[in-house]
Formats: sequence, structure tokens, C-alpha cells
Amino acid sequence: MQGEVIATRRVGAYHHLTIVAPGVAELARPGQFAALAVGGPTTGNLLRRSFSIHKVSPSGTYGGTLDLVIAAKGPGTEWLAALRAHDAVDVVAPLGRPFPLPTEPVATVLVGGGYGSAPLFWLADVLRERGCTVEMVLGAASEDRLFGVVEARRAADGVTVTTDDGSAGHKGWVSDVLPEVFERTGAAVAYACGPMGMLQSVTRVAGEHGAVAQVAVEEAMACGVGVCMTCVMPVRDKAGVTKMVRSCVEGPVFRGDRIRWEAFHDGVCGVPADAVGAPRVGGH
Amino acid sequence: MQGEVIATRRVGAYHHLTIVAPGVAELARPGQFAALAVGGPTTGNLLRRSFSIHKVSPSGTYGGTLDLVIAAKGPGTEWLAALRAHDAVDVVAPLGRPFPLPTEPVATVLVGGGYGSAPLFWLADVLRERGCTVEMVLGAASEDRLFGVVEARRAADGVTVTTDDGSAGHKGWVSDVLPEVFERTGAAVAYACGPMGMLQSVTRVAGEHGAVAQVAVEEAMACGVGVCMTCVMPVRDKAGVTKMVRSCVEGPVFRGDRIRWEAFHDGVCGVPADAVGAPRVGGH
Amino acid sequence: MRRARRRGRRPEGGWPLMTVDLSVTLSGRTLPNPVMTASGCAANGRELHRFFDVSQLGAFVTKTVMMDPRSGRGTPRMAETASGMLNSIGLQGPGIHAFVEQDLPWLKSVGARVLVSIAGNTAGEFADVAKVLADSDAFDCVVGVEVNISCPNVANRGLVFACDPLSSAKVIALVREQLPRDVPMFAKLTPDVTDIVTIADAAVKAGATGLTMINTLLGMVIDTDRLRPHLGGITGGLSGPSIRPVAVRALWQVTAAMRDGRFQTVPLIGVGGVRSGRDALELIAAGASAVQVGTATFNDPTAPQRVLTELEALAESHGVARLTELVGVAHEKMVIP
Amino acid sequence: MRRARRRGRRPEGGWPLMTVDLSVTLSGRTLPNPVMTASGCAANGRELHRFFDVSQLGAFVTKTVMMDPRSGRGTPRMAETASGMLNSIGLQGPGIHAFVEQDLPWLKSVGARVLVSIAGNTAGEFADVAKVLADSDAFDCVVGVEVNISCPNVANRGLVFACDPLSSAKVIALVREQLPRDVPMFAKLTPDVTDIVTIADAAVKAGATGLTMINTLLGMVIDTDRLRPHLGGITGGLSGPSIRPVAVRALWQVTAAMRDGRFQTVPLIGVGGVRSGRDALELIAAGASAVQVGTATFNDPTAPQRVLTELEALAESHGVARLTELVGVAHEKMVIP
Ligand SMILES: Cc1cc2nc3c(=O)[nH]c(=O)nc-3n(C[C@H](O)[C@H](O)[C@H](O)COP(=O)(O)OP(=O)(O)OC[C@H]3O[C@@H](n4cnc5c(N)ncnc54)[C@H](O)[C@@H]3O)c2cc1C
Ligand SMILES: Cc1cc2nc3c(=O)[nH]c(=O)nc-3n(C[C@H](O)[C@H](O)[C@H](O)COP(=O)(O)OP(=O)(O)OC[C@H]3O[C@@H](n4cnc5c(N)ncnc54)[C@H](O)[C@@H]3O)c2cc1C
Ligand SMILES: Cc1cc2nc3c(=O)[nH]c(=O)nc-3n(C[C@H](O)[C@H](O)[C@H](O)COP(=O)(O)O)c2cc1C
Ligand SMILES: Cc1cc2nc3c(=O)[nH]c(=O)nc-3n(C[C@H](O)[C@H](O)[C@H](O)COP(=O)(O)O)c2cc1C
Ligand code: FES
Ligand code: FES
Repeated sequence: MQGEVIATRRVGAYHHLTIVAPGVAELARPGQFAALAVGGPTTGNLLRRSFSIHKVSPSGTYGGTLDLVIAAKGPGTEWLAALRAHDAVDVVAPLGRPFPLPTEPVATVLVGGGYGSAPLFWLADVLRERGCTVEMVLGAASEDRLFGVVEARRAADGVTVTTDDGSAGHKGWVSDVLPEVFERTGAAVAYACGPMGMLQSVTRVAGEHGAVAQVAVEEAMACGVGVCMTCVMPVRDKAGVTKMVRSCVEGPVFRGDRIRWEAFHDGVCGVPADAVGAPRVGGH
Repeated sequence: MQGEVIATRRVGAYHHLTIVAPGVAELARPGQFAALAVGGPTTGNLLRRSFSIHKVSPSGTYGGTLDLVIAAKGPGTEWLAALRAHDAVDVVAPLGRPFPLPTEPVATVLVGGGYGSAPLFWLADVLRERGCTVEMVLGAASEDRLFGVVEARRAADGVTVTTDDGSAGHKGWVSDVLPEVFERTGAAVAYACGPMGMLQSVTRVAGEHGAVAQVAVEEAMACGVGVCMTCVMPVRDKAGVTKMVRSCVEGPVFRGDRIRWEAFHDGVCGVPADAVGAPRVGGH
Repeated sequence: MRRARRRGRRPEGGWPLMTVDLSVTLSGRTLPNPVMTASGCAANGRELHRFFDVSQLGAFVTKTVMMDPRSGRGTPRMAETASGMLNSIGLQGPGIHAFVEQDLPWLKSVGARVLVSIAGNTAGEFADVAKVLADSDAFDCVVGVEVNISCPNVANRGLVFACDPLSSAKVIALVREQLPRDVPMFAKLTPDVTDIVTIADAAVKAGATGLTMINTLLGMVIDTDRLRPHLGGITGGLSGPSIRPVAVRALWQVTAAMRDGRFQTVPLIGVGGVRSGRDALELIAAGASAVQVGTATFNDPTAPQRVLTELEALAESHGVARLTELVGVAHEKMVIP
Repeated sequence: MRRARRRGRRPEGGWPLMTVDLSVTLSGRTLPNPVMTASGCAANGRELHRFFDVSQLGAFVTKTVMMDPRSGRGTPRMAETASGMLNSIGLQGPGIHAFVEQDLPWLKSVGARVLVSIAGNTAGEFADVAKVLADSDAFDCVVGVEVNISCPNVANRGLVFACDPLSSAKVIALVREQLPRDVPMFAKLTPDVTDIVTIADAAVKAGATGLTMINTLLGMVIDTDRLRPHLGGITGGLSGPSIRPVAVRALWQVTAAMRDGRFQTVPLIGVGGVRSGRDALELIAAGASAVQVGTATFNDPTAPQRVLTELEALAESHGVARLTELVGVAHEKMVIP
């Protein structure tokens, strides 16, 4: 769908875009994402770029809008970051499965790493509407890579900040402060979005505290709509059977304890030997 | 060189761009061209697009500027036509050989087809500075494809307009009115820029009236700077020997009577059998 | 750009009916139009059906299916390249049994005409897959079988069937035996050979009723930060607009050979870099009777449908009554100056 | 973007001297850096010298020269493609005699190190061209001969020498006889073969002291308005960033074969789609000791020089003392999860 950028602003190391995208806002739920085409009509970059939906406004002055938070790191994100108001941008959204919401009003912890916090404020609002308490933990490499600390104070009942270099909040990782947060809040569910290492440690700490972790993963995606099979990762199903599942349509949110974390290593992910259809020794 | 668009406006079917390009204005002469990169950093269109320099201003408010007239017909020209003020554009200029100027103050005829008239007004000014009289003939398919009729009245001593459909001036081709213009002005030199068919007829009519035709050709160019050998055409040298010469560095302006017009046919150009190194029968 | 023009019947009293007959007959099966998905670029239908009705396409081409379920390779499985991409999926799939039980019936239920892409680790496995398919309940929605003898991702001792005329012929002959005689069978060729005409010749002589060209080119990307191969599978298949000139050339060469009588004339399905109706027309003018849209679907999920709409408009602008008039037309329009 | 960073000696008392040693020795000749022009993409030097000093490059590679003057083909000779272009120049050139009298002395006069690209219609003609070159006055500026056995534009009954190991070996062996023993000789290979390792093997066994990979891919573009082949020569050579994954793959395969001991290890020159220092590093990490910049020069006439500057900065950022440490490095850095 053809959208139009109506506002763009820098936030720390990130670019915050507001895009008019009628129809999207009504359907979207926290944890879903948008896939944007980049580079305009002459582009040599054909693949869409995926971004968590930061928030939606079903009925703004301009019709429904969609907010994204973009870290410029390569040609596509740089192009998006350079967009100006009134530029056109091609958006497919909402995509993927949202964060599952608890049916009871429970205590929750929301953990965001870097721009991974983007979808969490909207999630926090939805959780609090349902009577849940919301504790937030935001971590990043440095202060400029934190996103939404001010917004977090509005959206959450309590906020903890960590940075690797100590430039803001606690010096260290979110996993350093998480045990204390779980103990203090007695949270039953953790929601997390950020780098894989962080998602793994949130899953571990949640498990240690008897909580369920719902994590939104980020795997390189070519299509975002389930047709290319590039975005797979090894995930156990309810029956405990591991399959290489598409994170764009069966994710990006998975139960953390279903993900085969041990298969990930230094930017690559192997196929566990017990996965369905895994290569046999000497086989494919 | 990195230039910056400072003004862009629609003129009939064309887009008129003014680009800040320091250093270019001082060196450029009428008949030379500029080669522009298109599509920005993510582009899949690698080859530069060439445009006659319409005019230059060595010392504007912004430093030297360069004006181009662009007909949007494909991805590159469409991208250029969509540029806005303050957009960056990569320009290599000035390129090619300019129109040779007469050493004596003689009568001249300047013939432009479509956007081919773009370089002629500047040429007219230079010729008149040298005491030449300038008669202009502008032709196009229809009125909106004429460029610079008003400017022509300022720049030339007389102006004749033709359109194929009669929507402005005489209905017909420039070659229909040219004999009368040569007879009336007694011109010794014709300068022409436009489609190949038009350049050929200007050459023929000039010859019939004892005048020399200097024509600026348009052959598909990949580099514009003489390194790719894509822009060649069969041209006789002074000794009458035909070679496949590069129109970007040895042209774009050639003496019309040196071009082997008979080799051009329906958008392709063959190698005349008597050209240096022409394929032998059964050979390459 | 991505809003589909209403196809089919035009409003009464509306603009003149200049509809071009888009139908095409491939080895006895008539399809309403020549535009298809490309194997592995559209999954098995459900995903794209959210964006457009897949039964509107000439045919729906399924992801290559093998005998057993396959996990495919680890990740990264893809790298973006200039105007294209590299993939190394490793033929992930549910296996032919799950395919005929779940995917094929669904495609049939929505009215799609299906070209089923099959492969095997051995020539015998190709035949076994074909047999399960031919015996399946929903087989009547199948308008043909595409035999993927060219996938460079299968690490079958590095060999690709379609790199060798004999191996190609063997697979084709064995699969032919398992399929009812009237079922069209297309051999899908790789461009990574010295002479594609020889392979085409071998496949046709062995019983292929048509050819699909081209599969991806073998390529590789290196991650210059980590200084190691970007893909888990090291090499991968290059696809997208960047390879279109290679597809056009392959179609041209094989069409020219058939026109010269070097072997029997069979219909060609063109694939490689089609993103617009104009791209599709390029492949058709080179000799393709039908055209598949692959990587472009990742850029625009409605691409196959859009290509069809654009192709129809272009054919109209060329003033032909039937699209088939344009098949191979460039072979007749050369200017020798 | 196109303003060249000052290279060479850094200002005294300026920023820390972290210079990477960029020099590379190719078959006995040491070049100050590994960046070259690509044959046919830089003419014979004068044109680019207006944009930067061509003697700054590791070597200047000349347009392939044959025995006699050649007009090349008619036009159109080129078509733009997605992230690349198609060309069919037809080896236009002045002939080897004019080349050694005019072009080579000029290159020598500006201090360029020259890799001279030669070709012939027959194996014997290659040798004749080499002989004229070896006997010429300015031959001392020649750091090697690149034997273009792979040009797909020469309509020599459609045959390309480098598609066949025997023809390749014959040309190489005959040229070798005409060149002084210490003159490096690179065979330039086409990727349009089923197995490039076999051709590389044949060329090295026949006496090539190195290999240049890759030449253009055979491709074709059809003009969809006129419905005829876009190029006068019908097919043409595909080049540019679009083909880089194929170049990386070819370099990788041949490097892997040499590391496996399948044939003697010789230096490789990488070419295909290099537009930035990062692209150059990709080819180097795959196994290239030097890198040529071709089509990118049409986009940016300073591209070879800019690639060099960017490559130096990248090598610095990887913390190596010598660029040669990065040659083939990706073969050692694979992660098998
Ligand atoms: C579900 C999801 C949500 C995301 N949310 C955000 C967000 O809110 N903000 C944000 O800044 N980034 C987000 N990302 C990451 C973002 O998609 C990548 O940073 C971006 O695609 C990189 O594009 P590029 O052109 O800059 O880099 P390049 O490296 O040039 O990208 C090359 C190709 O790889 C793919 N790719 C590269 N890195 C990633 C990645 N990390 N994830 C997915 N695809 C990748 C691109 O889509 C493209 O096809 C998200 C990714 C996913 C999968
Ligand atoms: C010396 C010279 C002066 C010119 N002056 C003008 C001018 O003042 N105004 C104007 O509108 N146009 C001018 N042209 C034509 C202009 O260069 C082309 O229209 C333009 O390159 C087409 O680019 P595109 O992306 O729109 O089309 P495409 O067809 O997509 O271009 C594809 C490729 O072909 C080349 N190409 C296509 N057509 C031409 C052509 N006619 N001439 C040269 N290269 C071509 C392009 O450079 C590009 O590499 C001039 C051309 C030359 C050679
Ligand atoms: C991600 C991906 C997966 C593919 N999987 C298959 C496959 O399973 N079987 C097959 O025959 N071709 C497969 N292909 C090749 C395509 O069908 C097609 O031949 C090729 O991509 C060229 O077309 P395109 O440029 O339109 O993508 C795949 C291509 C891609 C990009
Ligand atoms: C216009 C043009 C002319 C070329 N002429 C030659 C040539 O004469 N000899 C040769 O060996 N290669 C020739 N090539 C091939 C290049 O040297 C190079 O191998 C190829 O283009 C791939 O590199 P690139 O992608 O950087 O251009 C030519 C390429 C182009 C684009
Ligand atoms: S991104 Fe294509 S299947 Fe998930
Ligand atoms: S355009 Fe490249 S030589 Fe003229």
C-alpha cells in the first residue's frame, strides 16, 4: 500500500517516522510489524525492510497513521531515515503475530533492547487497560541508543534503565537487573524485544522465576509475508517437535522457551539434528 | 562533482533545472553537455544521462550555475524531473566539443528540434557578440514540445516555428521552411541540434545552399567521457577516411557533411563497409 | 501502483472492448493467461491469496517438493544483492505426502490451476515423487509438472542434474513414466552451463513437453565485516531483475535452436527477473509462451497479478488480438543494417 | 564523494601512521596497490587521466587489442540493465601496431604500470599480437599481459575460447612462447561455463601465471517497443554490480580448488561489479590478489581511485598490516554451526 510520510524526527540515534497508512491502524496489534519498500522507483534494493510498529492512530487528522522507529545501519534504513514529510513510501502492514495478551490481570515485565523498546509502550497501554501492572526495563549500548525512556515513565508503573557503558541508568545488561525486577513484581509474563542474546537471557531469567517469556525476534527477512522461507528459526511446537518455522508469519513473537537458542551462534543458526527433515549425516 | 538543484520548473513538456555546479560555468561553451548520475545512492540505474547545457551563469548568488532542459522519457529522466530544490545531483561537466564559432561575422541559422533548441540561445548570444546575424528555426511535434520560443525572439534576429501538427507556427517540418530561410539570410553556417532525421535534412539543405552544417548529435552514451566506446558513429575525417568515432569526446558536434547518414536506419547504425577495420565478409 | 485494475468484463456502455485474448495452450492444457508464480517464491498459495485471488493467474507454481519433509538449511539463508538476491533455502518443504494431502487440495479448492514443481536427490526419487503426485486425489487441478533438475542449493555432492545432458535425460525419462501421458511436463533448466541448448535438447528428447528457463545462477556474497561467506550454505542462487538479461538470452538461444529445427519445438516458460509487464513481454518476445514472477513478489506481494494487468495493457498497445502472436516475435524483427 | 583523499605520505605530526601495506606481488612484479582498471572500461588511459593520475593505480589495464584495427560493431552497442549494463562493442581498437606506437608510450610517459589485454581471432593471432607487443619499445612499462580468451562479443562462429579447456590451453601455450619468461601472463576467463575450475586448471597448466575472473556474462535485452533485440549484435556482455555474486563465486571456487591442491596456486585478479572498496574487499576475501574496476567507472570516472582509497580505509579498520593478509581470508573463517 502506498503510504505518505507526514512527520519525521530524530530521537537519539534513531529516526521516528509517522506514516499515513489508512486501514492499517484499525487492524494492527502490539508486536506486529510493517514491511517497507526502499529506494523509490529506480532502486537496486528490492527486498522490503521490516520494522516493529511503534504505535498506531486509527483516526488522525490525516486518516490512520503508523509510527516506526528506525536505526539507520544500511542502504535501506538510511534511505528511510532520509525521507522527508510528504514523501511516498510503500508499506505492507500489519504483518506477523502480535504479543499474546494475558486473560487475567497479572503483573508483567516489558524488556526492550535498543530500538526493541519501540513496540512496548503501546503494549503497555493495552496491558494496563486490561488491569495488568507493567514494569519496564530498557537497555542499550549507550544513552543515545535507548529509545523512549520518557515515554516509559508515562506508560509503565516502574522503569529501570541499563546501558553497557553506564552513560544512563545502571551500567550493565538488562539481565543483571531482571532477577530483582521479577522478584519485586512477581511478574507472570515477560514481554521482550531486542537482540537475540537479550531475548535468550530474558527467557532464562523468566524461567528461573516461573514466568513465561514472549519474545519478538528479528531474523533477516526477504518478503515479510511468508513466501520466501528465508526468515526461519528452529522452534518447538506444543508437542515438543522442532521445526524450522517462518518468523514473519508464525512469529515474530514466540514463547521464549520454545526457541532452540543453542542453535544460534555468532550470527548464524544451524538446524538442530532432531528438527523435522534435518539433513541426515551424508545427506542433503 | 556533487551539485545542488536550486530551481526546477516545468516548461511545456519539459523540466528546466538550475544546478549549482561551481567551476563548470567558467569552462563551458555552447554545444557541450553535462552527464548526470541518476537515482541516488540505492539506484539500480548506473549509467549517466547526458544533457546539452542550456546556459551557464559563472557567478550567481549561489556560485556558478548550470541550466538543463529535460524531457522525462525513462527512469533516469523521470527521476531528474522529480528532483526538488536543494536535492543533490552528481554532475560531470562540461563534456564534449562545443560548436565551432566562425572567425568572421557571418549570417547563421540555428535549428532546434524539440528540446534540441536548449543549447542554441546561449550559442546565439555568443554568435551575436561576434557580430554574426542569427536566424532561428524551432520545430517540434506539437506546441508543448517546442522549447524557448519566447527566448528565441530575444536571442535571434528572426524566428520561424514549425510543428508537425500545426499547433504552433507552420505545419510541417523544419526542412520545409529551411530553404526559404537560407535564401533570405544567405547564411554561411547552420547550427543544429535535435533528432537525427532533422540533422540530416539540415545538412542536406545547408549543402544545397552552399552553407556548412554543424550538428550536435545524440547517440546512446554509457559513460560520456570517452572510455566505453558505446556512443560511436561513422564519421569521415578530413582525409575522407570513415572511422567509428566516439560522439562524446570527438562530438557531440560534427560537421554534418562528415557524418555517414546512410548508415543510420530505424534506430540502428551499421558500420559502412569502407570504414577502418570494418568487419570483413565472413569476418568478425 | 498496487491497486489492481479490475479485469474481465468491462462496464457496459464503457470504453471500447479491445480485449486481447491472453489464453495460452501449453502442451495441450489451455490457461486463461500466461502469468504464473515462480517455484519457491510464492510458497503454496495461502500466503499470497491474502493479497490477490491466486486462481486469476494462468497457473500457480508450487515450491519444489521432494519425497520427505526437509528442514532446509540454517540461516542466514539470503543476502540482498544489486537488483537481486541470493538464496540458499535448501528446498525446505513438507514432503510430497503432506503436500498432496494439504497443499494441493487447498489450491484446488480455490480454483487454481497448479504446476507442481518436484525434485529428488536421485533420479529414482524424482520418479517416486511424481508417482505419489499422480496418484493423489486433487491431481485434476494439476495442469503440469515442473521437474526442477536445476536447483543449485541441493548439496547433492555439489552436482546439479541440469548441468549434464545425460543426468537430465534420465530424470525426465523416469518421471515421464510415472505421469499420465497427457500431463504436461516441463524441465526446469539452470543457466550455469556452457551450452544450454544441449541440455534443452536432451530434456526434450527424453520426453519433456516443455522447458522452464531459468533457475537461479550460482553466486556468492561475502560478509565484509565478518570476512566470511554471508550464507550458511556458502554459495546460493542469484535471482531478480539483475539476471533478466541471462534469462532472455537463454530463451532466445533455445527458441532459435528449435526454429532452426535442431530439435522438436516445445513451449517455453520464461522466468528470471520479471518485475513488470514490460519485463514479461521481453521474455515472451524472446520465445516464452508463459512467464513466471519470482523475486519481484518479495518486493510487491501483488506482483504476479500486477504483471498480468500490465502485460495485458501492453499487448493491447501493440495492437494484437492474441498474446500468442507476440511469442518469439523478436526473432522475426531483426534489423540488419 | 568524488574528491580524492590525499594518499601517500601523511602530514608530519599529523594523525597516527596506521598505513596498511597495500603492495601486492603478482607473478614476480610488485605493484604498489591491488586496484586496476578493467579492460575496455578505461580506454587506454588518456581519458581517465583528466580525472585522476592513472599512475596511482596498481596497474592500468588496456582495452583488448587485436592484430588489425577494428571498427567494432554498429549501434546500439549498449543497453542499461538492472544494476548493470549489456555491451556489444565488438573489440573496437586501433590494432597492436598503433597501440605500441601511440598508446603504450603515452602510458609509460605518465608512469603507469600497464597490464596489456590482447586477443585474436585464432590462437595464432593471439601469439602474433603478443610478439609485436614484446618487441615494442615501451614494453618495459608492461607488468603483465592479460590474455582475453573470453570475450563473448567476438562473433568468431559464436565460439569463445574460454568455453573449452583445449582451446584455452592452446592460446595460452602459444602466447607464452612469444613472451619473455619473466613476464606475467593472466588468462581472462568467462563465467559462462559449466565448470570454471576445469578451464582455470587448463590455463594454468598451459602456462598462465595467473587468472583474471570474470569477463561479462552472455546476456540479451529486447526492446519492448520495437519488439526486436536492443543491441545491433543481438547478444552482449552483462557487467556491473548485478554480476558481482557470480564473480565472487568463481573466485571462491578456483581458490578452493587451488587450496585443495587440484592445480598449482597462482594469483587471481578479481573483476566483476566492483563499485566500492567494500566490493573490492569482497573479491579479495574470496581469493583475489588484485581487483579491477570496470562498469562502475561509467557511473563515476574516478571510481578506480575512489575504490583504492576506500579499500585502504577498510583494510585499516580490519587492523591488518598488509592487505595481502586478507586475500582469500573468507576460506578460513567459515562458521559451521
Ligand atoms: C520483525 C522485525 C522488526 C524489526 N523492527 C525494527 C525496528 O523497529 N527498528 C529498526 O531500526 N529495525 C528493525 N528491524 C531490523 C530492520 O529490519 C533491519 O535493520 C533492516 O532491514 C536493515 O536494512 P538495511 O537496508 O539498513 O540493511 P542491509 O543490511 O543492507 O539489509 C540487507 C537485507 O537484509 C535484511 N536485513 C538485514 N538486517 C536485518 C534484520 N536485523 N532484520 C531483518 N532483516 C534484516 C534487510 O531486510 C534486507 O533485505 C526489525 C526486523 C524485524 C525482522
Ligand atoms: C549529447 C547529448 C545531449 C542531450 N541533451 C538532452 C537534453 O538537453 N534534454 C533531454 O531531455 N535529453 C537530452 N539528451 C537525451 C538524454 O540523454 C536521454 O533522453 C536520457 O539519457 C534518457 O534517459 P532515461 O533514463 O530517461 O531513458 P532510458 O531509455 O532508460 O536510458 C537508458 C540508457 O540509455 C541511454 N540513453 C537512452 N536514450 C538516450 C539518448 N537519446 N541519448 C543518449 N543516451 C541515451 C541513457 O543514458 C541510459 O544509459 C541528450 C543526449 C546526448 C547524447
Ligand atoms: C527464495 C527463492 C526460493 C526458490 N526456490 C525454488 C524452488 O524451490 N524450486 C525452483 O525450481 N526454483 C526455485 N527458485 C528459483 C525461482 O523459481 C526462479 O527460477 C528464479 O528465482 C528466477 O526468477 P526470479 O528472478 O523472478 O526470481 C527460488 C528462488 C528464490 C529467490
Ligand atoms: C563496455 C565494456 C567493454 C569491455 N571490453 C572488454 C575488453 O575489450 N576486453 C576484456 O577483456 N573485457 C572487456 N570488458 C569486460 C570487463 O573488463 C570486465 O571483465 C567486466 O565488465 C566485469 O567487470 P565490471 O562489472 O566491473 O564491469 C568490457 C566491459 C564493458 C562494460
Ligand atoms: S520473510 Fe519471507 S517467509 Fe518470512
Ligand atoms: S559515452 Fe562512453 S565513449 Fe562515449
